[in-house]
Amino acid sequence: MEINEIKEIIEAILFASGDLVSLSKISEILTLDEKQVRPIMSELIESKLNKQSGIIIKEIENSYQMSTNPEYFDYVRKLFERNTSKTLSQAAYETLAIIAYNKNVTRAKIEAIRGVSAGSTINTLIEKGFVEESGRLEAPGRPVLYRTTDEFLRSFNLRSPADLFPIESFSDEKKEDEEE
Amino acid sequence: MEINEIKEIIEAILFASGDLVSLSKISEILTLDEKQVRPIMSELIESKLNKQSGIIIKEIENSYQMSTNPEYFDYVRKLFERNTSKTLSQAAYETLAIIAYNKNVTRAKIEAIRGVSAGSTINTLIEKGFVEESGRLEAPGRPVLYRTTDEFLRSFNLRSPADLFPIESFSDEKKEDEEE
Amino acid sequence: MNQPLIEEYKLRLENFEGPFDLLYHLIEKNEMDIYDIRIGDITDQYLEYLFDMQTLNLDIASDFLLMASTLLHIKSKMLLPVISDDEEDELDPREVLVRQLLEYKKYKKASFAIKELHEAGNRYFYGLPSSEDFGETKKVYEVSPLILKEMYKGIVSRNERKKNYKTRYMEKILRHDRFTVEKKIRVVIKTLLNNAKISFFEFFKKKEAEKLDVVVSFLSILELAKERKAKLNQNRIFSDIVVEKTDKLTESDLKEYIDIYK
Repeated sequence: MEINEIKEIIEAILFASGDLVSLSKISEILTLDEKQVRPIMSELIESKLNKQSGIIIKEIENSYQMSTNPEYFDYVRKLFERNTSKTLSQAAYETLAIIAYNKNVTRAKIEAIRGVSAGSTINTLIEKGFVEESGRLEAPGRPVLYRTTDEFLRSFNLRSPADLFPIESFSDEKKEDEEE
Repeated sequence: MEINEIKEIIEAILFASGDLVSLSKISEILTLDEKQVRPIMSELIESKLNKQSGIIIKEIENSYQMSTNPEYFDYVRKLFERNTSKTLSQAAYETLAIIAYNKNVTRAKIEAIRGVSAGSTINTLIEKGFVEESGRLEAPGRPVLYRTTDEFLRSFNLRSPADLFPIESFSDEKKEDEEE
Repeated sequence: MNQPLIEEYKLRLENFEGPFDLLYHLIEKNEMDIYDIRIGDITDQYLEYLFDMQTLNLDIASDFLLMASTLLHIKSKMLLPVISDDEEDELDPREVLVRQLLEYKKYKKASFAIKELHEAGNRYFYGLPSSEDFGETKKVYEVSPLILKEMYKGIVSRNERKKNYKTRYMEKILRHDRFTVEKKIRVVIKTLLNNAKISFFEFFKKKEAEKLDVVVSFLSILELAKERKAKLNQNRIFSDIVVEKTDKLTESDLKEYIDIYK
């Protein structure tokens, strides 16, 4: 198969799926090796960005999804006549920040940082698909652990959790004059 | 706005919609005249066909829809492996043909032509979205009239009902058989 | 106290995400150094706040009360004379609180950044799974216009031949129950059994679909979802609903609905 044909097939697959499609699934469909497909994906993503396109491809943790170019948001929005704001409450963003920066975190830890109970906020985030249970802590009471989801990455325009600004960049703490 | 930008916006709109979008809606979003937009749509459709693309644009009665390039169906199918849909039955094809070639036809007429009852076949076609009710005949009993849908056109790769193969040849045969 | 004032207080309270948030606000308002909080002033102002809430008969969240007791505890500790001579041993009673405040502030700032990411992310629109049929239908679709023509020719000539022997059809009086839920459920079940997944929009695309039809269909989908025989997915508000059958949906459901509603 020619590279161009492969690219077209990938486009067709991503378009038809309407969702994230993993690199392994794409490779399987093409009966190619992931190692061969990955650079083609990068080229495809790149070319969409370079030539300016109405549809772009996003990479999220080894999966790919088509989306509209955010540059045309104001036009596409008119199609749905929806308002811009699909935002969460401040409490939800704080909780989400704590979970995003502390993978596998218990509710107790979240509550200790925020100083308020977090149960209902966590539930909201789970309902939105941004947070999921990731297991239980091997400690008394075996509390549930939480982590962010791929849907979080997608909705927050991140390719991977590593794309987040380091948490230290938000720190107010004095470093030098802190020695006791 | 530059032509290229307009094309990109149209792509974004069609992609996000995932459905038929009318020329008038597209023009409204772009705040352009339909007369300006129509040739751009034609160019866009053309360019997708020429340069071979995974995604193409179809025109159906002054509306447009993105769809996968049928050339790649065999690949895309693998993505959806678990639902294989069936072809239509002979009875359904016959009924559909009658409705397609006789706009606004009653069940009685269909049954008269086919010589068997058509109720369940018509229902199947309605379920598949190929046929819809188009009103009632102003005659005793006010029987329901049926016609084919846009979905029918799309599924059968027709741009408009006029794209159906003409049936002049058929009238000859009719004459032969018709002497009673 | 009059209603608007109460509302105003409520608003002020709800603006704080918790005791740390309120404390931070007070520290900044008083232009204090976070490493050298004047615990007396802060405690007084904090309690004043809680008293205001109380006079307004507002529920004071237990989290706020807990912090009040912590502040009072620190304050009392700082009032006590230092007994130990060993300065190294002497811990600032405010230290834990300061660390908590700094930690909270860090995440509060991060939450603003996350909110910005969300706003950026909201500018992307995603398509739905394609409603095109990728089954074995490819051949059907490609040849079908021709098939249709041939079919039509075939039927008509066939029909003309046996016209004379055909009995007349009785016109049935069409009952007006086209849109009853039970009937629609059966249609939905049948479609789901054939397709596994259907798009709500696609299903009711028919231009002239009567409102009643759509409403009844929506009800029947909800009914199936309630019985966990179908899963509903909607990517965003007002967007298409993808209806997916679950393992619980079987051929026998078709019968069941016929029997129940007979």
